[in-house]
Amino acid sequence: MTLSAMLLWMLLAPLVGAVAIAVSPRHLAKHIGLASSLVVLFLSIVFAVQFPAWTTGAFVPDTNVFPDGVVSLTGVTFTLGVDSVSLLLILLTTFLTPLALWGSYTAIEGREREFYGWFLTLLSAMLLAFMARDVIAFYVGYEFTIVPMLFLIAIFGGDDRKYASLKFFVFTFVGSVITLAALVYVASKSAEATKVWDFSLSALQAHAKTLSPKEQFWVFVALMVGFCVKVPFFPVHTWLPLAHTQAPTAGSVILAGTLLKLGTYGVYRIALPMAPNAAVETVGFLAILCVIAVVAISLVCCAQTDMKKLVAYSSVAHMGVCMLGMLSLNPLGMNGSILYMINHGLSTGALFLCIGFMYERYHTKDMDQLSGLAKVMPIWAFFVVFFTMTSVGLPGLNGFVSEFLCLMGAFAATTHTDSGFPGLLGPKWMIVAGVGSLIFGAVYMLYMVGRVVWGPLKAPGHGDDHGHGAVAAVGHAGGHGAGQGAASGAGSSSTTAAGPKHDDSAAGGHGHRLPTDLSAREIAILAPLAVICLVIGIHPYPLLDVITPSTKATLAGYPEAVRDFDATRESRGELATAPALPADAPTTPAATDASTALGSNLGVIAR
Amino acid sequence: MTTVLPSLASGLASVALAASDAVVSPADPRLVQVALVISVLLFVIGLIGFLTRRNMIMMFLCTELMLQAACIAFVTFGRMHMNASGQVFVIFILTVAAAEAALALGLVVLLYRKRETLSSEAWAELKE
Amino acid sequence: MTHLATLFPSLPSALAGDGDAHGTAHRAAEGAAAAATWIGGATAHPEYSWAGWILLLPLLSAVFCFLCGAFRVKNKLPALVTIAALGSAFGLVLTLYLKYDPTHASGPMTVHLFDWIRVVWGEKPGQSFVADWSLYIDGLTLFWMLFVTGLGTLIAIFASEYMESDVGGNYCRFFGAVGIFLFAMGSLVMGGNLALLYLGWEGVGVASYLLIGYYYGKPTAVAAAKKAFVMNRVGDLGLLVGIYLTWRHFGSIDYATIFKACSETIANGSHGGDWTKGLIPYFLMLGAFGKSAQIPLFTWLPDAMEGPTPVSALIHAATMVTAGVYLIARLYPLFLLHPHALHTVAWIGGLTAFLAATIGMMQYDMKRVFAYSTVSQLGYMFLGLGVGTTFGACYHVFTHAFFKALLFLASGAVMHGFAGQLDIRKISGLRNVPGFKIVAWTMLIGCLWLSALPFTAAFFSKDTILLVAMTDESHGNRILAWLGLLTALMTAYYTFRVWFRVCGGETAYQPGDEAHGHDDHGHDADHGHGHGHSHGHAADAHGFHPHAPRFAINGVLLLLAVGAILAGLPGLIEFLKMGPNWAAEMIAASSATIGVPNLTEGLAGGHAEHAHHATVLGMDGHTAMFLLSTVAGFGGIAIAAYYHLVRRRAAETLKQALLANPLIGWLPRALENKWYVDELYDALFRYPIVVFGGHVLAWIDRYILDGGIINGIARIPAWIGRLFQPLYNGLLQGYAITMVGGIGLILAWIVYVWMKGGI
Amino acid sequence: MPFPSLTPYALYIAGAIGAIGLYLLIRPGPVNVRRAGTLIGLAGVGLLVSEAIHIVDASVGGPAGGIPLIPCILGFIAVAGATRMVTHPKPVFAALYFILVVVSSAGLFLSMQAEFMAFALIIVYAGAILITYMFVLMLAQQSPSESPGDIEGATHYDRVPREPLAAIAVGFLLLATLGTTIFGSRVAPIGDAANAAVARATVERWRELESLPRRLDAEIALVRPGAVAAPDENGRVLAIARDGSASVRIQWDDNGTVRTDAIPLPASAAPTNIQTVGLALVKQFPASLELASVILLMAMFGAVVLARKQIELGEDERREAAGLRRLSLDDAEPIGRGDATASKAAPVGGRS
Repeated sequence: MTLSAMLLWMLLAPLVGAVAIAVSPRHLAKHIGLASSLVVLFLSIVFAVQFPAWTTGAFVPDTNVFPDGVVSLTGVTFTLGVDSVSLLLILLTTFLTPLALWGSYTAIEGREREFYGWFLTLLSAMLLAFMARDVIAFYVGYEFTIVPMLFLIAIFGGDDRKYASLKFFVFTFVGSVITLAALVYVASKSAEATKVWDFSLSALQAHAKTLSPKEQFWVFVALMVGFCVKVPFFPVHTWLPLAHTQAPTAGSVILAGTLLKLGTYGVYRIALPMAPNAAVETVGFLAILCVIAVVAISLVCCAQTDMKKLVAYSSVAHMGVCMLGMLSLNPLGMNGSILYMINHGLSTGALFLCIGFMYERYHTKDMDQLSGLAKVMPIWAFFVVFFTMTSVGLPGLNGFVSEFLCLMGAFAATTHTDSGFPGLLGPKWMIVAGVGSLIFGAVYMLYMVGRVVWGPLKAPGHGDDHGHGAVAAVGHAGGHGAGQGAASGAGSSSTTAAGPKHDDSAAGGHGHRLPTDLSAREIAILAPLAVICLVIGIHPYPLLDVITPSTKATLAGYPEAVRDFDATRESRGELATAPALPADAPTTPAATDASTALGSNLGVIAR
Repeated sequence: MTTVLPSLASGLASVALAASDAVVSPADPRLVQVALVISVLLFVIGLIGFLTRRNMIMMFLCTELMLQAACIAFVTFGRMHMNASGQVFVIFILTVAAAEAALALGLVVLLYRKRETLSSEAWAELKE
Repeated sequence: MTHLATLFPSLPSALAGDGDAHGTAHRAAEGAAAAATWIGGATAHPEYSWAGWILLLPLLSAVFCFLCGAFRVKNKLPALVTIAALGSAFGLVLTLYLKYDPTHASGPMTVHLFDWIRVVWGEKPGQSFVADWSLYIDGLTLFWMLFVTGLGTLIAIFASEYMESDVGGNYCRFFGAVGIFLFAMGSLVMGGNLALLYLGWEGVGVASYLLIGYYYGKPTAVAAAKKAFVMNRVGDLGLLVGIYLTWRHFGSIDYATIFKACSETIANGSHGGDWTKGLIPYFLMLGAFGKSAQIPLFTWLPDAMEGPTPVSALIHAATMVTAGVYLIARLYPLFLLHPHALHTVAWIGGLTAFLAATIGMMQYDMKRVFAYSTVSQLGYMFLGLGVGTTFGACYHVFTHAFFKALLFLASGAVMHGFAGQLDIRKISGLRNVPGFKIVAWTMLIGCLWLSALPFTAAFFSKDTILLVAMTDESHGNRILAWLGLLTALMTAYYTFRVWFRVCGGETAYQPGDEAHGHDDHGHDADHGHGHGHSHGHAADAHGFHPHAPRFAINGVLLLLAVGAILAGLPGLIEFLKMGPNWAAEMIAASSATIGVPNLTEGLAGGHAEHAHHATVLGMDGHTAMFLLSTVAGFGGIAIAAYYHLVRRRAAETLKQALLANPLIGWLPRALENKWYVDELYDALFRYPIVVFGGHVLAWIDRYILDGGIINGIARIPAWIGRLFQPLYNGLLQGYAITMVGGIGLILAWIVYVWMKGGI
Repeated sequence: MPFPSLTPYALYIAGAIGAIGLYLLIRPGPVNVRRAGTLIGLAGVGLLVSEAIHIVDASVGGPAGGIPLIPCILGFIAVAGATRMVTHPKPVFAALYFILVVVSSAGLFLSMQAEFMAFALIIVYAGAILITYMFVLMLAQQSPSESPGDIEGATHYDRVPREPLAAIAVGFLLLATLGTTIFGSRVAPIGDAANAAVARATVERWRELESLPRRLDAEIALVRPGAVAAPDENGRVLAIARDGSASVRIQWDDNGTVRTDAIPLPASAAPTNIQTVGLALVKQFPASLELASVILLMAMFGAVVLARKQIELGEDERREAAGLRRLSLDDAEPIGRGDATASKAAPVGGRS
């Protein structure tokens, strides 16, 4: 199988699976879903093994998978190609999806065919977005992720699911339509110049450089609007907590794990290389938003009582750090940012899985109703604390490496260093304020852990155990009759208070009975995530090694753009302490185009 | 080229002569513009009448007025471009107006039978 | 280099770059050469890669312990494995020490294990960021690792018995966390770059978090754990920024590169870079203050006593909290980058020592007293670092580790025996309780050592610090020295207050109300190893039998007592002029001496060469300090003996009298309430920012940002629709009006554009 | 040329004044108010006319006062009739005013040389459609009082207009827009366009003569008796000169000698208006013509269906339509029997 065919099959396999689910009996749906996602995982691993361009930064295979003329839209081709960063994100997607599906085995009861079918469709759409080298193909994948997610939230969500799904849809849709407008604009300008419609990303990026500064600025802004909604960026983040809170567990996992990464990936792959000159003008302003996001949202997290909402808000703050790294526009921050995407997907996805497993047992995510679960669910507690630590950025685990690099990059982007990538992000105090979020990050995550994992035992169906013996076991409080919720708690006889009770006497009820602590299936879902987190944390070099060529390519236009920018500002006397420009810098300041004024002003404000 | 403007009387008289008067005279721009203004005024008045009258028959009558205005505009433009299409359209408008009158008035009668009133406010079922 | 001269007036002009122009140049070169001899000689030693096992063994044991927890191992296997792993690690460190030549020639060794973080994007110096798993081994490393792994092993042995009531699930958790701690501490001390140090720094923080919150059933424990982690994070933030600035100015975060650059800087007498370079020490300092519980970040440490006592001994007394001292000692050259950095350290240290001692005098909880004494002793160490005697500071760390671990473990033994009783008012005459003799007498050794009586270990270490401070006339260091002496008096007082109360006097005791801090509820009945003691609510004085410690606890206490005594040996040897101080040799062979004149010259003379020539109160410095310390120590003990042994009532009377006095009544109250620092922080930071700010921001986010702006924008179409709602009354004409109006507007717009020439 | 700089907004002001007048007229009120409205409306129309004359003259470039008087008078009658029509409370009178509008429109058509349309309008509208309206009014209108001119005699829904303000605002907006397009034309002045159109139309009209072979032959015979209008190798080709006159190539057969010659045709040879319209109808719009007839046919069917009297069905008929048997006296029996009847339809076992 050629690489190209492999990519195509990775797209088709989930769709085939979805069709199979649609025509097969209901009880088979989950198995078919898991099997097809595993097939995709297998394909992606084989692809990764055969992938020849790990260290070159090239796109492979970068060919139109259909012969010319099969896709007859003008200028649109179905070109698939991945470089190392795309491939890493594809691997993340294909890795998380089976876990999320397997994790839904007991959580989804009723309408399984729809759930697993839509989920596979979602997988295919995400993969398409990561693989596409044609902006229209990218946009189709990018946009089509909304539809399955909408159904997943609207059908399988919580109490407020309708509102949440509507909000999710409107936000992301409006944002990406603006993005599409920018892409089509660039394509049309390119077609004007070359008389040929060409939507391939490389052609558009090449052409975007010839646009006027004003056009570049607005193209960049429009691109960023769509991607930032997806990231989500500070003022437009409010759909995320709602969507996360209402989405089913697997939906949250994929939403946090991969869907948000579509936004950062878009910034990385499309927006930044498209308009370097506009980017350097605006990053100062965007960085302020990042810092506000990080600090303010971290504080907002401290005031949450819903576990999922807290983790969702923490996602906003974390993605703020990720974007800060990316906007630092130097290899340090950019590498960290890419790694952050992967790490955030792993750790936050895992946290959502943990919360979901707990929710299946207690049917609440309210931290006021839960406390001290470590006593009855020690293994669960271990995983929660572990993934909390990855999320907090404990060195030695994966979160640290990326966060560290992002912050280092952001710092480095505050001053003109001899690193070759002069800084743009604005004053240092601002970034330090952003780093202050490390503290708040610890505060809110530990607040959650302290409330839920530690403390005296309290959970629905338990009652407070003050003055009583420990209540040892929790049945599945799913309303399946009397036996299910039975807490067989003669605690005084229990040593560990945590024996998994396969309470066979609790007959009746047809649902899944869950042990008190995590079942083998659930451990098997979380353990690979934990192992990968640990491995990335201790030995991230292979990843950084393959990310670097790609970031180099993305940043290729930047040193020059920054030099232009500095020259412009210097000529206007805005640069108080003129940096020593490299010798090869243009001696004549770049022509000051009046249309850059807005962007420059943003930049000046940022300073 | 000057135009011999027919007076109202001689205009009527000249109808018989029109066939023999084969000299094609271009439209006087003043005439065109005056006719257009009249057409617009009639249309707007008809529109206002349609919007303000509550009697369904009156509403249809006002529609006819608007059609009338359109007819004038068509003929005027046809005259301006020396084109027969304008008048052909008026023929079609007459057709449609006749059909409309037949059908719509039938409907009005039907509606009147249901509510025993011609007021359009008796029919507010479009409201959500 | 001007500031170096102001920093150390007694600094030989060899290092004061711009002294008189003549004669200094070659001396500067000499000094630089002396420094560079071994600094430049940092050599790669791949053959020592087995040293990586020192880090790996505890980590493996931790993983093993957690697996034991997962498989519900119900015996002491985790403890045995941990002890074995830590013991092996100690053995490896010892081997390394024996192979390491502490003389200058050998120099530091670097061992590259494998790549960690590595981003390279250019050839020039600033264009890479490399942090690998590499080790940096010099005297300081070995000095630290010796007592870290050694004490770790001993305390693991102690804990294997102490924690036996938890055999089952939590036992595994405890030893797993201890394994993590030792791994992290190893990375912190042995790591070859700042990132690895940061890894260890946060790693010990997490281990500390897990262990303080070990009894997670107690809300106070959970809160204390969180507090510790968050306050440490504040320090970590400083450390992180410091690391960045270091990378920024030196192009690397490898110790070897940094020190090379530093010694060149010192030799050249100039350092380039902008003002941010001067900030490096301050940011690093913040990290050190957080981890070592100095002002302003000291309040977490007393709360951390919620953890099991072995943890208090290991982490919160002997090893982890000294990481700050290690940081400053290790990065000493960086602290010379700003003229006032070290003075700040000195003042913070001196004030912390004093402040903590004052609080310690008024506490009734035995462990809290020792916790404040830890803070106080750490203050001494920072004072030592600040006045330029890294040797004194490090040596004090070393000696302190032993006697403070001893004290904590002794009080742990008391807790263990008396059902969690820690209140010094409720236990008395321990020395006469059967089975507690060893505890009482080893505790006395600890108390004596803590009071720094002559010829104890702390005497040598602490007096080194005070002597240097006393003989240094700059920047009020002498004031700090006198403050230190006063602190020493108070230290002796509160130390012996505890001992006289607990071990002296009539035998009387009440049991505590806890199963020594165990999960408050639920587990009472199944300790299952037949100690016969009855924890829990039912337990009361009536029929209560303290259960005496057994072999592991007693053995470890004895070993620690011996260790504490032996820790004074190097000082004694030096004091008796029998040879060089072993500790000083170790410290001298490390980066802690770069830029420090006191140790680079005349190593045989030990510390503080110039102190030999200085005089205190008209006497020779050593003699004077000897006398002063003796007076302070014995004075404190005498006061304690009067109030807490001979006439216990008098203490209460005095307290009441003080409280009744309107003029100074506030003082004891403030002391008892720890100067209200916690309350101050709560009022300044926690409530306004985290609690209040969080809720306000959440409110803004929910109701203004989302509800107002975002949903408001989303509602605009609906509002517009509602504006025209009267037109949609179901009447045909209503719709017609809007239709025609719309057409009219569109037409008007088109015509407008057309008229403007747009089309 | 958009507007004369003197009165850029005079058109709109005139429209606004007219709108105010119409508003006063349209809302129910005392007679005085309506008179005032009439006056204001007249003032508006006057201003409009004067401005229009001014503007038209300016755009044509001709002398002032060259206004076509008769179309203006006809237009005024039409507008006044329309105004009265929409404001008159009695539909019958309104319909009569509409006839006035139709007649004056027909006059306008005549003045634009659209004779056929003028008469067709009167015949179809005034003759047919309006009569239909009258019939319907007689069928449906309740007329409480028949005293002429008494608006109080009209029904409520005829007296009180609905939302006159909004309607007039919308109407004014439309008027202003359309007026702007008419008078504010930036394209070539209508005069020039008309001249060009006339030139084109003349050519077209002469060409149409070719599609009327018999008439052409008659004209040729008239001009040159004895000539045979037979097509030559190039066909019979009309040649049209610049001055609008036309000539045709014919074969000249004199004494057996055949020669061709181009002879000029008289101006009257061109097709008349009626011919042109008819020709266009069958040549250009044959399909539309067919559709129009279909529409008329369908309208006829529709009218028949709609106007058919809906007979109230009795219960028996309804049951019959639903396929049920007629009710008989047996059904009016006690409940027990009723149950038995019902149980026939019910599934077996319903009673056991």
